[in-house]
Amino acid sequence: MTIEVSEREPHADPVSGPAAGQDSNDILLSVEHVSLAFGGVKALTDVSFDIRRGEIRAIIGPNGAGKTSMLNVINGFYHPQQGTITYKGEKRSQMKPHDAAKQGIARTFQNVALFKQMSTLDNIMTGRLAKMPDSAWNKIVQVFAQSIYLGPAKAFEMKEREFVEGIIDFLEIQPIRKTPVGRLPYGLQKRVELARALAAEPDLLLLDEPMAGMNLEEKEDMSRFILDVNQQYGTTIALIEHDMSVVMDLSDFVVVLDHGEKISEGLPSEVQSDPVVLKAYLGVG
Amino acid sequence: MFYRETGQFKTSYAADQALLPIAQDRYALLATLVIAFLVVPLVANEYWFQAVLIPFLVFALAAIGLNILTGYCGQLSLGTGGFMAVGAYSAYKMTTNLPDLNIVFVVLISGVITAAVGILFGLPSLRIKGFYLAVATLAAQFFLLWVLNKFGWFVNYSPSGSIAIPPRQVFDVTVTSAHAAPVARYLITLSFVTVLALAAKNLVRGSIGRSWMAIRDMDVAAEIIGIKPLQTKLLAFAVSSFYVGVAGAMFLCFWLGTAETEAFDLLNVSFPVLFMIIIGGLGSILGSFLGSAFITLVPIFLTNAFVGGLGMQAVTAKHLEIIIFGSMIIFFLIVEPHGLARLWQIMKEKLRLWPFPY
Amino acid sequence: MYLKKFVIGAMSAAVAAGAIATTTAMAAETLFIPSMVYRTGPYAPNGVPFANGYKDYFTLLNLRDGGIGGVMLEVEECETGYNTKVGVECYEKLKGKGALAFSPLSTGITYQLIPKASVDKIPVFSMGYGRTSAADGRVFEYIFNFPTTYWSQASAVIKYIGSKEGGMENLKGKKIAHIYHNSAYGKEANPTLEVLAEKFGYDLTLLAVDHPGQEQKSTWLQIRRLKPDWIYMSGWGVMNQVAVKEAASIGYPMDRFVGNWWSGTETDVTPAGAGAHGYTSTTFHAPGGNQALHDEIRKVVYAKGEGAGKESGVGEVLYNRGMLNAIFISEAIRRAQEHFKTKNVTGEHVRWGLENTDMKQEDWKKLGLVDFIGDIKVSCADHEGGGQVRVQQWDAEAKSWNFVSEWFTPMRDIIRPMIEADAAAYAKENNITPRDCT
Amino acid sequence: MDILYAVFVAPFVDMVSYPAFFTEVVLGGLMTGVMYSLVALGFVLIFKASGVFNFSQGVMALFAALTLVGLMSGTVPFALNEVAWLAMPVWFAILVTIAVMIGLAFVVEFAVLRRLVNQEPIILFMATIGLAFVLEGVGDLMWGSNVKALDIGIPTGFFEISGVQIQKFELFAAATAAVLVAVLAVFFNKTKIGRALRAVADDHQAALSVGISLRKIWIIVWSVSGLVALVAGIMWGSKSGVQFSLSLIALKALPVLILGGFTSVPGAIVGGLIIGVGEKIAEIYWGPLVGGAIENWFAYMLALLFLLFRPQGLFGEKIIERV
Repeated sequence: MTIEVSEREPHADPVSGPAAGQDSNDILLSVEHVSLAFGGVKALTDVSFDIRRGEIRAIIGPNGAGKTSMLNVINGFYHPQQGTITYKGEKRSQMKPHDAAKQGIARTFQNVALFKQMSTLDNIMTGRLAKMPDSAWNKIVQVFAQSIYLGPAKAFEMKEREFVEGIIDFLEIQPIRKTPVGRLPYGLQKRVELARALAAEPDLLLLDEPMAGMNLEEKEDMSRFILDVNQQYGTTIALIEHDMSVVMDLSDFVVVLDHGEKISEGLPSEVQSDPVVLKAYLGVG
Repeated sequence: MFYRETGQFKTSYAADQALLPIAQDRYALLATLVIAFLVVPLVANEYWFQAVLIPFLVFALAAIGLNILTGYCGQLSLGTGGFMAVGAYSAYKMTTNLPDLNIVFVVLISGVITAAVGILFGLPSLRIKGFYLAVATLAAQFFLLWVLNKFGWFVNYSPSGSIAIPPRQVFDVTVTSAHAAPVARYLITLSFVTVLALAAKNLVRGSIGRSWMAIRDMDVAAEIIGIKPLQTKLLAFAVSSFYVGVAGAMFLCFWLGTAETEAFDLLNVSFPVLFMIIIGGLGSILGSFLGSAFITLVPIFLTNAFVGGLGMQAVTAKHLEIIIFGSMIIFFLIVEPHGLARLWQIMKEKLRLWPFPY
Repeated sequence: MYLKKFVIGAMSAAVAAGAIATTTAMAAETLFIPSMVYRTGPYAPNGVPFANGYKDYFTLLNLRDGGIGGVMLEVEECETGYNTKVGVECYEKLKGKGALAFSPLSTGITYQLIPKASVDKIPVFSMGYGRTSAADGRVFEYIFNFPTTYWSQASAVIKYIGSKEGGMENLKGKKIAHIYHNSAYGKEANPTLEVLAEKFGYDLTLLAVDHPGQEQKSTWLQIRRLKPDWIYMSGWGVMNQVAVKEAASIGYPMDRFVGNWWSGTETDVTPAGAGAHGYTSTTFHAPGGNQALHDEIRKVVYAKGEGAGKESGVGEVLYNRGMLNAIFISEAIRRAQEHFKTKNVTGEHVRWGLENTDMKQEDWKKLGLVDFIGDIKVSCADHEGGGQVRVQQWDAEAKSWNFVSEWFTPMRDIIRPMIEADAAAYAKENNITPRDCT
Repeated sequence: MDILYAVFVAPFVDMVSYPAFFTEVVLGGLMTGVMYSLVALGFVLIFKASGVFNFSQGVMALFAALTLVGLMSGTVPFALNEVAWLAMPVWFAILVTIAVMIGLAFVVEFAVLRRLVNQEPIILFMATIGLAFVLEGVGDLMWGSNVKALDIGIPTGFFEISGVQIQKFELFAAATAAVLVAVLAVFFNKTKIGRALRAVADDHQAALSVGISLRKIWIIVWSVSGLVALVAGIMWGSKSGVQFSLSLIALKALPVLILGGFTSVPGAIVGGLIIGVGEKIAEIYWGPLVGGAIENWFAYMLALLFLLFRPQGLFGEKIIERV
């Protein structure tokens, strides 16, 4: 359950930095005074920021800063004790992850969460499930249609397959179509996971350390894909990343978390020179 | 050498998505069906129909049902016996109270009724997982059997509490009860199983099947990418129970003809069917058949080999049979934990390369 | 990989071997008698002695008088483990070898065979078990359950209790509990007991015990509170042993605890030791192994080492029952041979033989059995044969069962209408037209 | 209306108006619960230490009891004829049986577990079922399938305290269970091996990294649960005689397991007591309304009810989901 702690207009909020004054339909998602705790442990304290349509937003911070928790709050996996999330102009109180997905929030995970026993193709196809109507009645109809297969079900399947093939080409993973993802190297798994997220045609794409454990050229590839996604599909992206250089190249705007609190935000260049940030990162980045 | 896909180029996604992408497999399936429908009826005798083939088919269908729930959706269930009983008793009530309803519909409706019951007992699966769920499904097993055994209405108040299916016809051919020719009962069972098995195969490779497998492989991730967990699980329970229910109805109508609740108890049905899908292969329709073959036929063959073949004492044979059967289960699990279906796959992959392994 | 190859090989070998074995040729010029037994599984303790008695008697006939009417007997055992499915498999297998008569030895299997019997023209002889209403020979032409049935037995038990209470009129107001195995078999007696309760005014309590019946605490707590004057039990397997033990441990008077004829064997009372002393049960044949026939079996069969079990087992309650079962079948065969003037009789002939069973004490005496069982007369309409029921009591010191009552004739006047009603219902449901027996 | 009364009022009226009987029901339930716990313990030990749901536990109990009786009566394995001078005194027979169970643990580890390391739990579960078949067959062949009376001198009979009947046998059973649990507690908390076992239970990787051999652990834990199986076998065996059906007591332990949690020894005890009392009260006060014999499924329904509120069982470790 959520308690309203702020009656103020989000963009009148001084802490939203440059975002302030932007007209509100330019803002895709705004996080207001979110606090999250597990038992006694505080994961997030009074964090607020906006994500504007079409930008690439980086969330950075040392380990245990609460970055992943932030993403989990955004896509409804964790429910904050305080604060609100406003997505596409509507305030959201409780929300189930699958509803978030239905409303166009897709994500990848810090440690890959693919469906190990399924093939690459099937994994990406599951991404399409978010787009399907899931009323109980529709499901029952589907059961009959799909068990007969021929006819509408087949046509539909083919349509989906074509769309997914588009993504497969885009991410250059044609050769591993039929391979069970369990057998793929880590880097490729990350890519498949991205593909699965893209299959949902998201408005907001949350990437949790998309380049963790990758070598240089894999990182370059991944960076390219992220930029392409952002430019070609105009998808808004919020990503968590440790590698500062990557962050500097990719992101339009950066939020810095430390010990669950927002210590700074701004353009990459500004953040880089912010003494608070340097202090937090002392010896880290 | 003979089993190659080289030269078979897929020109459309449809071809690539087909039931059996490789030509040889299609021919193999076709051949199997031809043999099953045309050759077997000519050569098999009553013993083979009644003691080997029909039970094999009935349990194969039940195994498919459980495999949908456990193998594809990852929900472990030990309630199979209870659900089969529901199917059988529904069929009995319908045939005796609505004599004009065609047996084919009786069997299918029995499945639908069972599906409804299945949904009901699937509800706990939202919160309960793994072995806890498995043992929870035992509640269904015991409760259902108790109800069917306790209330006379289900057995039309026969004092003995056991049910007997009256003779019924399809196209003027008697297919139920002892009055039906074994071959007739075999053929109708085979038809049901063939159609429903194909349907199941289609279902599990479509979007619904994928949503099930997603839940199985990682339910948390599945929910985050937009799959409703409860709805998906309940759907699996419903479809699975439908298959199990139909199997139960066929168990009564086309195989044994009479039954009482003991016939469906834990050790007679629920466990064996679970063995079938594990030995045969979780998440494989073919595996359900292989598993059913293993569990229903191996004991029979062992006994016959010992008693008929080696002229052993019936009792000693039985003991040895139990021991060997148990060892075989362990042995197969060690050799290939993913079941006979995987073993079969490996053989096929070998065949593709044969005779030039590299 | 070799391992896997080996597995495939082994499996196909097993299948092949089995396949060959399953299609073994039919028996030669012998009388083929199938023997469905369960020497394994939860009920093996009961199955083994029965099977031995059954086998030994036929062995005796072969060794002593070269079979029946000069034709040797071939007895083949098939292990059912008391499992219905396996039983059906056995039936199909043995049927193919020209079986003359089946004794399924299990309620479940009997119910399986009832519809098949008339189709395959092989009589099913469920001696004192199976479907009670099969006693109506007009509907169940091929099914026989003489010498007597569960319903008759229940009525006989009420008679026995009446006699102990000093007259049926004294039953009024008496508390009788029926503890039954919660299955088709266990429930059989309930309708009879209810009908009789109305007639004689005792109040009846029905207590079901679920299979397997290892844990009966609540049942016996209920007994503790109810304090019934008499307990009647239709138990089976481990349920009996536990019940006897529990009764003993709560100090219930054992001589007022009456088991039915599947709850009155050495096995059932052994675990309770001295506690079981005085426990009674019904039976339709005498206990003990000191009849002339038993000596014959020891002399002819066991002396030659042809015995099916241990010699000490000869004369156990269930051994005698198996032996009796074999006697009825062999006598039916003999009768059929004489009537149809052929040595190699068929199932239909044997059916006639069974239906014309009419054995008085002198006939039994010829077989070497004195005061072993009441007179039996089966007829076209009556497949129950009007057998009588007697009560035996366990003597824990002597470790033996002994008769403690006279033969009771069941209340046919009450039972028969019930039987005919149920048979008629069955006939209607399976559109059978009862044959005319007049 | 009458129905509502019969269901919601009458039973309670009954309970208070016959307190002596009610006490007897509760006591009876507790005692039965103890008997269930004895079986459940074996499951818990193995599951806790190796994550294996050992379905053969029931058959192990049967096998142990068979061996014990066989040794006591001096039966020659497989030949099945009794030789007087082979008959062992109780205490010695028990020792030998324990040795046999430990031997079994070695065999199981060597023939099964070692070859199925880090397989899916369900595969291991299946393997134990295979094992159950083998043990069942071997047991029958070795010792014969007739019912054997088992009497190791456990007191029988009863005494009454103000109209409440108390069975000596059950008191003995309760005492045994208490001792067993105490011993296990000491074993797990005080001994080096015990601590090692707990370490494994908590975190396999960690345990391995500090150099605890998984195989050794398995052998030990299977031996211990073999011992527990023996105790359960003796208790149930003296109730019903030693026979095949003994193996079915496993089914009685399952609801106890889910209720108490697969991983908790106290859970097995408390769960057993709850199930025992619950099913007895239900059977006696509500059973008659629907014709009785409800306790079998009631036990599972009761467990299911608990699960809906605590999916990991009463004492099981909390399940935390994260991505």
